[in-house]
Amino acid sequence: MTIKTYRQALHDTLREEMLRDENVFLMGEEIGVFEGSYKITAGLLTEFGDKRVRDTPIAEEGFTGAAIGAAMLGLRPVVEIMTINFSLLALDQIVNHAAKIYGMFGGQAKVPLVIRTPGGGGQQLGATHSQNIELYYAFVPGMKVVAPSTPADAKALLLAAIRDDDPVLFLENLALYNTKGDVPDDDTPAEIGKAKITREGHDLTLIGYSRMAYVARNIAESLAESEGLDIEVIDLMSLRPLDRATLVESVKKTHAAVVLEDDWLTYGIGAEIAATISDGAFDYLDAPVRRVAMAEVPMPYSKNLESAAMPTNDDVVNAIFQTLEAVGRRLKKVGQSHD
Amino acid sequence: MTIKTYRQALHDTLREEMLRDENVFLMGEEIGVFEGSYKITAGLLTEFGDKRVRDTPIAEEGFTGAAIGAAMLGLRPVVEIMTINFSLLALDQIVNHAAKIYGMFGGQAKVPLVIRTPGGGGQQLGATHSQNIELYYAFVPGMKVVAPSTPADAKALLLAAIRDDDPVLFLENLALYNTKGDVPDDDTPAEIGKAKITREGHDLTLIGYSRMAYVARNIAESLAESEGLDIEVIDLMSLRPLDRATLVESVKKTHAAVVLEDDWLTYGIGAEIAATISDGAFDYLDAPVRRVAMAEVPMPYSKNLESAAMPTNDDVVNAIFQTLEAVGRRLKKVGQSHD
Amino acid sequence: MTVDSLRTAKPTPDKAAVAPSSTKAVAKKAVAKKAVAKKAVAKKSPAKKAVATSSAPVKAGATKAAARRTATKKADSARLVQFYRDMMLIRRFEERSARAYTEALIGGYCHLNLGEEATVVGLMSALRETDYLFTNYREHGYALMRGIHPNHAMAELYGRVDGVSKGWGGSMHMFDMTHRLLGGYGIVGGQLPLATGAALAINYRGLDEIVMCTMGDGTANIGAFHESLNIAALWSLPVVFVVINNGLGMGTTVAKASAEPEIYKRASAYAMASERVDGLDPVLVADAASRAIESARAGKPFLLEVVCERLRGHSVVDPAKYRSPEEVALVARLDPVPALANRLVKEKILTAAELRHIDEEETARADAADAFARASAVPDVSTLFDYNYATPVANDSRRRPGDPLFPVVARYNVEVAR
Amino acid sequence: MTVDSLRTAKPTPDKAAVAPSSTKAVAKKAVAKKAVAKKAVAKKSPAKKAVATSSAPVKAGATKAAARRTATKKADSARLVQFYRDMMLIRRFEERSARAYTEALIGGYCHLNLGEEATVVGLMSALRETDYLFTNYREHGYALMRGIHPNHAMAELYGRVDGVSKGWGGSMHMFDMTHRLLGGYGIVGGQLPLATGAALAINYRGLDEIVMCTMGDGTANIGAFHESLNIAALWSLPVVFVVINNGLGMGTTVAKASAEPEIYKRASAYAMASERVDGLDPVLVADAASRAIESARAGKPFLLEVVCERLRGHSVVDPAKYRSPEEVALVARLDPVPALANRLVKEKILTAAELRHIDEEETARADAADAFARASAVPDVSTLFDYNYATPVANDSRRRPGDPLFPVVARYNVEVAR
Ligand SMILES: Cc1ncc(C[n+]2csc(CCOP(=O)(O)OP(=O)(O)O)c2C)c(N)n1
Ligand SMILES: Cc1ncc(C[n+]2csc(CCOP(=O)(O)OP(=O)(O)O)c2C)c(N)n1
Ligand SMILES: [Mg+2]
Ligand SMILES: [Mg+2]
Repeated sequence: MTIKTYRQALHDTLREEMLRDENVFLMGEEIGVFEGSYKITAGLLTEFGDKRVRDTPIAEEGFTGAAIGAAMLGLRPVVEIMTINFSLLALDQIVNHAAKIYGMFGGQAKVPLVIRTPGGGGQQLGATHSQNIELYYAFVPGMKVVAPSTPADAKALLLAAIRDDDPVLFLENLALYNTKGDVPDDDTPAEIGKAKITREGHDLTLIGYSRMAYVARNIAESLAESEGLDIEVIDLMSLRPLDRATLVESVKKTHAAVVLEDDWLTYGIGAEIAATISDGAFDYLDAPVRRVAMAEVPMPYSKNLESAAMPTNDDVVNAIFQTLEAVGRRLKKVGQSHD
Repeated sequence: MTIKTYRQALHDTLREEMLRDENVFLMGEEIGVFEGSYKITAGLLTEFGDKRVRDTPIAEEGFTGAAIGAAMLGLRPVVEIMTINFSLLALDQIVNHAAKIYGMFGGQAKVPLVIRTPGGGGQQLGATHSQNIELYYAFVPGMKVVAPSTPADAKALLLAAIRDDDPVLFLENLALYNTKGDVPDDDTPAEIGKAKITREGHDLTLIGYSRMAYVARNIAESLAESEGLDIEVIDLMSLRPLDRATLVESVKKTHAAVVLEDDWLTYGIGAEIAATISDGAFDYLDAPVRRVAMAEVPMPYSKNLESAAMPTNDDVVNAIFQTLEAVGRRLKKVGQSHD
Repeated sequence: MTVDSLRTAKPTPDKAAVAPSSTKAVAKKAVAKKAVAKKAVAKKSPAKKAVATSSAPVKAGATKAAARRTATKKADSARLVQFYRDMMLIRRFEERSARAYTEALIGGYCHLNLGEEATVVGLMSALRETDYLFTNYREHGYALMRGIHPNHAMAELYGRVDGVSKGWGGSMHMFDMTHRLLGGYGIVGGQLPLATGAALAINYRGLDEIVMCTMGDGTANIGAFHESLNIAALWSLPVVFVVINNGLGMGTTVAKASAEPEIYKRASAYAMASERVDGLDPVLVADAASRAIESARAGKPFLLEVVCERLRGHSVVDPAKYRSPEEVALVARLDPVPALANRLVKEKILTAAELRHIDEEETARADAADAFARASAVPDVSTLFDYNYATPVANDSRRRPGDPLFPVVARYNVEVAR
Repeated sequence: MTVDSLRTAKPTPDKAAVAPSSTKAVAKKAVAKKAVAKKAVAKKSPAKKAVATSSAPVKAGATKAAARRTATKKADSARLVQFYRDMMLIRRFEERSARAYTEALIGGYCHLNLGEEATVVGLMSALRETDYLFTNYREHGYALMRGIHPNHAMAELYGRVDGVSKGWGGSMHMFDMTHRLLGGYGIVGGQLPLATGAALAINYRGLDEIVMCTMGDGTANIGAFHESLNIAALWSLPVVFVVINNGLGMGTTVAKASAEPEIYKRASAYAMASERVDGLDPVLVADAASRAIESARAGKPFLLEVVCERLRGHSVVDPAKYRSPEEVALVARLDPVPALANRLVKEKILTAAELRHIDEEETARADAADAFARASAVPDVSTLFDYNYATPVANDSRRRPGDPLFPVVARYNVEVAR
């Protein structure tokens, strides 16, 4: 175990995989000379040279498609798309090509491709640079979509993604890059398609992925301390495939659920989570599944408007309290009367 | 009232709007000389000339973006994207530009744009030409997304879309083009953002949009006849904004719901419908909201595999029966015993 | 559209002069008019100049030269015969597909190579077995020429398990790793970035292979064209981009789609070599393709434009009403298959009877393909989820549309009063 | 990267010769090395030749000519002074923004025009008030030159209600319909199709306006560039595409991104006229822009490449470590602002004191803008949903992140035992 940032865990894993397998190489805008917009690839050009660390022109469709083609011939490209917003320009190549090639040709060609890209928001980047559109990938058969929230998971899921023979969208998050945690030294990949219970509890199931899984853990811990609440936290880890069983089993125990997401509420990732729980745990759920998500506006630049559009910790805590109240589990420490 | 096909209703409405307002013009691939891939624009080039009916190069991003730019200066372009599959290539222009411009610039420029495009499936067009990805637009603040299922609604919603000052994705459907129905002669636009109860009933709420709203009506009628069932049918009409109230009010009355969709189940449009009903009608719902949707595979070409991947009428009927049984409303005419 | 404008963006006079004898008069007429309408500059292409040296005649003793000429002539004749046989196969295969479509044995979209046979056989003859091909939805002939058995190509059209793509791809998506046909793509321009990437993989591994990537004229206006050619040139990738200019993208002429209608000239935006060739003559096509491939193999990607004709509608269901009767007649006269037949007879390489024999053989192959395909099984519904993922993972969805997500629980056992 | 390679894709020697005196020696040296490294062909641009005639001296009687020369000289001097004043405003405004960023008054990304002032003022001086501008995220200077008050530009950077985009856009998204600045776009290449469409609207209405669309060198490699230029040329739209070639897209050089590093040459792929000009001299830029605009106004879209320098990092937070100290020093010596100051003094148009005075005035305007912006209100949270739709509709979402979709119902009134 070593304590590392999420950024460092990504960097080190890329490096180790490049050392392990010379079919692994990196492509993307500004990943070499500039060392990456968010410095994940710092130093790798110097170490591996420009064949293994390839700076590309600004041409998301072209270079992502090129990575797909290279993968069809057995290389294992790891593409960086600077932020997920720009991936819209490569969407046809990803959805209509990477995700289709294996099935459409009857299983004759594999596409062992990883696309790393950060989502984000909350940094005053404005409407076109503050979107969380992982939904666009999670929706598509043929894709795998993973979204780690800790440095350790970043490593384990990146190992799994690189060694997997299918196209994997690997979702990072601007706000997580500097977060720290223990990272195992051995290289055991995570199992794609599995959610993780990161905190066991009985009072309510709190669900998130990427940044919101991090937020969920922190809030659960602090409510345990301040309110004596016993919240179960699930980190989805994998958006496609989606681990429905883990969600449903948890809610069968807790009888209540709150879903946190950094994307827009209507049709967002949380809709499927809520629908899944409402179906699979129908007879166990004591209150509607509550969703906490972005306001549905093009993200404004102005700080106070941006803050108003993004879920805050208070929003999450309120949603938890309201849900608990709705199911009749009044908070012991909370003084107010609700009858 | 005149009986027309869905195709003819679209054609006539385009023509009438072009006659009414000379700022309205058409752009797209093969809409002029070729008369449209699906012949919606047949004859319009001859009537209006190539300034008003503009054939474009194969450049979805370029011509869709050009339509957005023209709309910013006050024209009212109606773009045809040959099928919704190709719209992926224009997605950045639609999501990051059309949908953002009004908000991102503080309300200074409107984008009165209509993008007409058919979804489909079931015609052996293979994996890249059989997708229903209206979700990609319905998810985006700033967009409006409408999806008529009858010739009359096609007219009323197209009128509304063309006269609206925001970008509207107007979803058509290959399988509906030849369907017929009464179309009012006057030009009263529909109200965008409103769902429509197309059949009143008490036993169960059956929900669909586009082709699946058509399927829903037919099945409800035939079950009324064959089984004496009294099913309420909701045609969503508008995917964004979504009319949650109509859905919830209906289910408060029927206590059961089945959602039909031609897209993939996981994260599909139906997820939000199910989540919404499970939330808003929580205390009224007697069984989980059932979803009937495409199998989650890249659509195979082979007819029998394609059929196996697409929802059939039998699938819908079974889902309805199973849901009714789950809530204890056994079918009077159905002989089997279920205890 | 008039006959005049039809071949505006077509080969320069010197190229057209070698057109098959039976169509010469027409071709010449069309070309002459064209030459007036538009200054022909194709022959100034630097790439062509560079290539000229490599095809310069070898100087040697007179007798040796004569012997060599005889040998060359024999080889040339054999080559022409093979081209004819191949073109005939494509012709009969495509006609058979068109018929099968009307019999509802084929579904979806179905785009044929009718009229483009000389282009197809010329291009494919220049590839090594180890080279790769990426192409679009109009690929039946390419599949056959890559060595895929007509039976397996037809079975794919019929959506059967013996199809090259096991019935999953259909007309637009033939694929065969063994024969290095890497698809068959239905999204206009979609194959370009992929082909560029395959060339990158070859370059990465230091192999001697190349990638050929074909596309239509209409495809030269889409963003992926620009991004792919730039990347290929920038990184010196072993790829030949081929624009099959059949004058139309569905119903849209080149002049109405491309601000520079001489598409090969677009290569200059990437400092890439390029050339335009008459696609009605398989020999010219094959030679031009060889030059382009040689260039790519040396790390210099190439843009080759092949000018040919689409004999029928865009797809089998398109009646092509947007074409004038004159245009349809002209195109019919330009048909490369009878043209080559006439040439073979005129040059006394084959007799009429031999031609007929070839036709019968290839027709028989197309018919056999039909029989084979009809007999082949449709994929079993149980295989619907067989290609979800190459690496299986937990919680993959295998739900049929009618299946509930979770087992349905009957909650009450009462009959509801309505 | 060496100094040699730095200006490889830069103006030809004759252009560089008119560079400001203080930097001449350096520029010459760089240019000489460059000329060896790469054959300079820019001056052969047909567009430039065509333009030469229009700027030919007028023949007339000697005294009249002399008077005219004096008048011209006065006008030229006034123009230079105005350019200087404008460049000074941009310079001081950008320095003020950079400072404000470190004070956390500005958030998000912030890209400055430092080093590109001559380009900005030259281009903008050539537009009519009724012409439109579409540009990218590096647009502060453009906004000022379009006539937007520095106060409102700065207020936008600070995210305040008095910002040109009411605080919704920020640094990357300035917009003002009145001054016909149609944005400010953050997606590389996103503005190109839009600008093309605006030109289509002008054409549709038969108006005499044109659209200018600026972009960076790195942007010339994205698909939208190709699609937009093709459409504009095909439809003869009144639009000038301007590539601001500052040698870098973030940290990537032109040579590493563009297979044809002389970007203006790409216009030939669309049979479009084009030209390259030295962006360190506002007069050359203005004249070239005028020629390009004239062409566009006549229905011939134009591609203009302006070669300049980015004085700092890509954005205010980029330390630009990928630049060598030599390169940084060279770029500093090429700074167009002191260069123009020197020229004004040398040509005796302004005294050092007058220069200082201008500087003080423009610094004061930048400071005033800061004061104004600080004083401006932040948008009220209640306005969050004000720009959801231009046409209000039923069921529009106005939910804050913490709001439930439906009223929360307390279902039980018991305390749960745990
Ligand atoms: C991105 C995209 N847009 C539109 C289409 C519909 N489409 C299919 S083929 C075609 C015309 C292509 O013309 P060309 O490139 O000249 O090839 P050809 O069919 O003539 O061989 C079009 C517009 C598509 N498949 N993909
Ligand atoms: C589609 C897209 N890809 C990547 C980016 C990230 N990005 C922002 S600016 C930039 C470099 C642009 O370079 P250039 O066009 O030369 O303009 P400059 O910044 O030099 O003015 C990049 C890659 C983006 N904003 N949009
Ligand atoms: Mg074509
Ligand atoms: Mg630049």
